[in-house]
Amino acid sequence: MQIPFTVEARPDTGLNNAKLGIWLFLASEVMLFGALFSSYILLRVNADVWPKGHEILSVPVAAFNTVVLISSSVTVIMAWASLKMGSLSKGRMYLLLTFVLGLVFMCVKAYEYNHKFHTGLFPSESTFLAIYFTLTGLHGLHVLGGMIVFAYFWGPGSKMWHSEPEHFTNRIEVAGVYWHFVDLVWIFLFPVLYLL
Amino acid sequence: MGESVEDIKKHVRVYIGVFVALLVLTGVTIGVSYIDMGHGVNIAVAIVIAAIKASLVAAYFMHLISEKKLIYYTLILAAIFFVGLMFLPVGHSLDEIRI
Amino acid sequence: MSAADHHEAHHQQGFWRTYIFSTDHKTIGIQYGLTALVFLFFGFCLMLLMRWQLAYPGQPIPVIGGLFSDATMPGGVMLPEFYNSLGAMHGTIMVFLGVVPLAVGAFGNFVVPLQIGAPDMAFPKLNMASYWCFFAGGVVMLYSFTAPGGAANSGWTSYPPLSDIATTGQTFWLIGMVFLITSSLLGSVNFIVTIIQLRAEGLSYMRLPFFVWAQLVTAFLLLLAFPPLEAAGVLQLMDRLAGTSFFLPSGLVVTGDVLQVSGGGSPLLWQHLFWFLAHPEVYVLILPAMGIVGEIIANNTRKPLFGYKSLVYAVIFLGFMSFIVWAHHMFLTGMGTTISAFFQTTTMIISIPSVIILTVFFISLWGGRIRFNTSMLFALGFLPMFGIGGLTGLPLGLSASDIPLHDTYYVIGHFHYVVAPGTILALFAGIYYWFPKVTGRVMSELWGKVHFWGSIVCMNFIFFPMLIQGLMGVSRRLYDGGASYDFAEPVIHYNTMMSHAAFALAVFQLPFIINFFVSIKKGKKVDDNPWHATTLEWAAPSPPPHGNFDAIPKVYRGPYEYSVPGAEKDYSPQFEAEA
Amino acid sequence: MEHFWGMTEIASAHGGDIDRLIAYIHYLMLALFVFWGGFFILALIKFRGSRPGPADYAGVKGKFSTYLEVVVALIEAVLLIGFSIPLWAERVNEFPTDKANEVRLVAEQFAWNVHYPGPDGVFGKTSIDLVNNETNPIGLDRNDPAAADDITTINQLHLENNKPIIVHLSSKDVIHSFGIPHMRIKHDVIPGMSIPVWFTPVKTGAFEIACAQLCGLGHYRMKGFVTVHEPTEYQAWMDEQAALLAEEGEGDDFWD
Ligand code: HEA
Ligand code: HEA
Ligand code: CUA
Ligand SMILES: [Cu+2]
Repeated sequence: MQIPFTVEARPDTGLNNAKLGIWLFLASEVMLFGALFSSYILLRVNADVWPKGHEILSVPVAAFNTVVLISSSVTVIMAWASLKMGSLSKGRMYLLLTFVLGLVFMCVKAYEYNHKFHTGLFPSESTFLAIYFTLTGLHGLHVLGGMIVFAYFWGPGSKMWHSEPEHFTNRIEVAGVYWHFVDLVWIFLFPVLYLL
Repeated sequence: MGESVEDIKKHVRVYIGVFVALLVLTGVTIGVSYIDMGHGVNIAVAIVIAAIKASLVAAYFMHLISEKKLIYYTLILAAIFFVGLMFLPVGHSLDEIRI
Repeated sequence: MSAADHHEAHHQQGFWRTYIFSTDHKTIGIQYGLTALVFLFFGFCLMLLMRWQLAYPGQPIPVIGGLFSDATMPGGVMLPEFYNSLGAMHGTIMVFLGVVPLAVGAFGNFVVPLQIGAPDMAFPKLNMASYWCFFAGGVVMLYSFTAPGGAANSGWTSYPPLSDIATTGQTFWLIGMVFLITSSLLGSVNFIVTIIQLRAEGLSYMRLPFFVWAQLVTAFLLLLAFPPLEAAGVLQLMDRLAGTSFFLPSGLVVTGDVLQVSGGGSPLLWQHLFWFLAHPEVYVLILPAMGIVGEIIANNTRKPLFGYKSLVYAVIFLGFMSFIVWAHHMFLTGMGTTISAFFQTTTMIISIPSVIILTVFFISLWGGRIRFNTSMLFALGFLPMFGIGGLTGLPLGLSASDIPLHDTYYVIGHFHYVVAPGTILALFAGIYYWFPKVTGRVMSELWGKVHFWGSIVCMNFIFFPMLIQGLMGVSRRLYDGGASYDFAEPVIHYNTMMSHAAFALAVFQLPFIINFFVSIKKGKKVDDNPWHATTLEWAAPSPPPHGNFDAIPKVYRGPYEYSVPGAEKDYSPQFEAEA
Repeated sequence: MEHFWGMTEIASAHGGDIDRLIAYIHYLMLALFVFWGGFFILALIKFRGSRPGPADYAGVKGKFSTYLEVVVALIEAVLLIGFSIPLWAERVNEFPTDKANEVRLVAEQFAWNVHYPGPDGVFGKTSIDLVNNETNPIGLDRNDPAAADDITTINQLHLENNKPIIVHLSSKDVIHSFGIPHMRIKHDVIPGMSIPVWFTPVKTGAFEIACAQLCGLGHYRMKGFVTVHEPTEYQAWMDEQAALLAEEGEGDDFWD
């Protein structure tokens, strides 16, 4: 038994299953982060005092992390493009690079958290810190998820290339779409938490 | 998408361009945040820049610009409910019973 | 797809892969179904305990009471804390572990791919993951009964600050919910993709059986409404575990001590996020039920549904509107005129598509040749019961009339009419209707009818008095059922009668349970299309094999072509070419 | 001022309006139920399977059901715009500030603390640091001059007949809901907020406050008592309380 349209696109929708699936998933992610952003707004509007992010957090570190994440978005799309052009080795190299950039991001994040904890800034300290840790923590989990996916496609998952190159390329594209979304969330988190 | 290698190479150049744009915009956000233009304006500027960056990512990296209608419909639906989500809690806290 | 052919090699799969970690939508559907029925039964038992306490406040429960620990029922007498746990868990289990998994997980999984002529769901592994997430969530919820202080006891709505300061059970509740939400998200992505992508040739959107439409809209509701609750759940977990105060305002004094938190949070934030999910959620409970009823009515009146198109548009509109009515649960939380006017208006608007749907069903009866078999009886029973439930939603939906009715038994009566004699009856109808597809055998008609009449009569004796008590102003979630209030005097005696009806209801479930299990082995064998139905699932063998159809069917016409003038049979299946 | 079937007697000025709205909706519900119920039963009998002849493929013709739906929508619109929205606006916008008595109600697990401003009409300051469950449940600061004459009771709300009352609702711990069925009044009491609610009692006698929101294990017994007095009696009660206060209090140090 074969499930139709796993690789090729269904003519009337122009999409394959995974493509539609990932976008639906992202629609639900929009609602998840949307709810958190709206909580942020509600809490902030009702708060008597609200610190400016850079009074508590380090903007340079976060700016560095922004660059890391944006770069990783480029590497993942390069991985897809390389596969499209038929080169598995280059594709895997870019996947590895993406993974490493994700790791760098997480390490920097860990450093930031650690620093906060050492200076006694815990989530329970204030609403600002509470929402900061919740949002970045949840975002971090998404990064972690992405890293696991890339590690898999770099390693055992890449065997698929030899039997079904097109399917494998699609998978990288889909994983990439997810990764860009994670990047996109960060693009909002950065100003909202660190700058405003 | 039956694109040729040439097409892909063209894409790659676009990606690099977007990358550079994103880096520049990141710099701009940070720079602008140190200029005090009034609280509201600062927020608005930062959100607008973030929205531009997000659109770039979505349009080019996520291939949204060449995506099928169905995906647009899904996203429009999510966007509508997202807007609802954004404004109504605030609406509520502004429309409290007062004497 | 030659490249993928080697995946196809039908290796013999072991017991574990076939029955436990199966990726076949039918097996997963059955797993969902059985698990959900067990939870439904469990939720039912919790309710029976509560009903005893309501009928005989403070009196020990005979026999069973002695089985409980002193932390819950010392000497067989229920403690108020335990009553609250039972209420919260009854609500949670019925909604999230009973009805949704049965309506969406079981019926959706089993029937939808068959009705659209697909070999399986679009993402079989995801489907399996979704079931196991659900299972894990269920286990966490059950395990929470053993937590110190018992299971969650802040209502199924878990309003903070009460839930923030509640016992450990609440943490389990939240973790369980995160699992259940994840399960629903995975499931809904899968359903939408399956319905959009895997429809058989010729099966255009306007030829989809109504049930599939209902499931599609339901899946969208789950997809977009659940994440806000997930967010809220995470925030509440943070409050409970990391000491934040998202939902705790400054300056709380709990039992005489100032609560040491940073404060600055908002209890209403939770309510907004919760109801943003939970209102669409109630339509998640009802839409699949309506889908089932639509199928069965068309089949047993032997004529097309009247106004199929208006039905479809009504369901889509209902789904859309259900996202912008949530604050009608919050009229009395300090809302000014503007916002309350908005939500009253949307609430009145959303009642219109429900009216349309019900009207369509009623009018569809006209001109039919109605077969009163068990599944049809349940489907017909659904109509007036949902009618009462829906109509009693109207006074709640206007903020002024909601003032005396809010949080009284009127609300309990309202929604039980929609979920219990409504949805539950429809789900029973579905079980009787699709049982032959799943097993190749039919259930006993006689015992089915006993089950039907017993259930519907008992349910009315339970729920109608609730409306009367509610009008009198009796609050919900009262450990003694309102016995300590003087104004409740005239209606309090109903409690005993309602509880007796609930116990009788339990007795009337026995024929069903026995019938169900006996028929699996001993039911009368029937052919592939025993009801002479038109939709695609009846083109597959019963039970359908791995891959569903012997040959992928093609679709030639709309879903309910019954009694077509000039046709030789009184049904023209979608999958049969023009004669 | 007829109360709707099945509801308690009405004891407030606006109760009649609420009941009228509830009655109208129920008539609409009843009409729909009877009409469709009749149709339903008729259809089941008329088109039972044992009757001769095939089913009718076309079914009902005509637009009757559409008209009916439009009528239902119109009636709902009338109820909404003509009744519910104005009634609600009256509740939340038209506070009779200058001619009303005022009282604070501070809910806690599981009691209603009542706080009258006393003869000066001004509520004394409260502070959570002063909260003492036995002696000063609402944390009233007796050093505040405005607080000196403030009267507090637990679970006993005394009201003056025919005089509007504004109740300021607040909570010390969790969400409660302040409901007096006879007064057709109910409102959630939300910690962190102070929400005003008003009504005019029009009937003397004893009524009950029922907590309507799950607030913990004692939710079921979180009952308060309302006594509506004629003005003279009310004044007498107030004086009595003031006397009690003077007797017990002996100045500020009592609260230290
Ligand atoms: C499946 C579940 C379901 C459904 C379908 C509905 C449907 C509706 N609900 Fe209900 N509701 C709940 C489940 C549901 N509800 C639950 C669980 C709660 C409580 C949650 C909690 O607090 O714990 C609740 C609470 C609730 C409230 C909050 C009450 C309060 O707390 O004060 C409100 C207020 O507006 C409301 C309104 C409505 C309305 C207007 C509809 C409308 O969609 C109904 C429209 C239907 C009709 C108008 C019927 C049409 C009838 C006919 C055409 C004639 C019929 C004739 C015959 C049958 C003969 N509901
Ligand atoms: C889908 C939702 C659902 C369903 C179906 C039910 C079904 C029932 N409920 Fe419940 N209920 C809620 C959702 C539901 N409830 C919610 C959300 C609350 C509010 C909780 C809160 O306050 O927080 C509530 C509260 C609630 C209360 C009020 C408690 C209080 O306020 O103090 C009462 C009181 O009588 C009650 C009774 C009943 C009864 C008698 C049924 C009956 O109709 C039960 C009928 C069920 C069946 C007939 C199922 C039988 C199934 C089987 C026997 C399975 C067979 C098994 C196999 C074949 C393996 N419910
Ligand atoms: Cu206070 Cu319930
Ligand atoms: Cu609702």
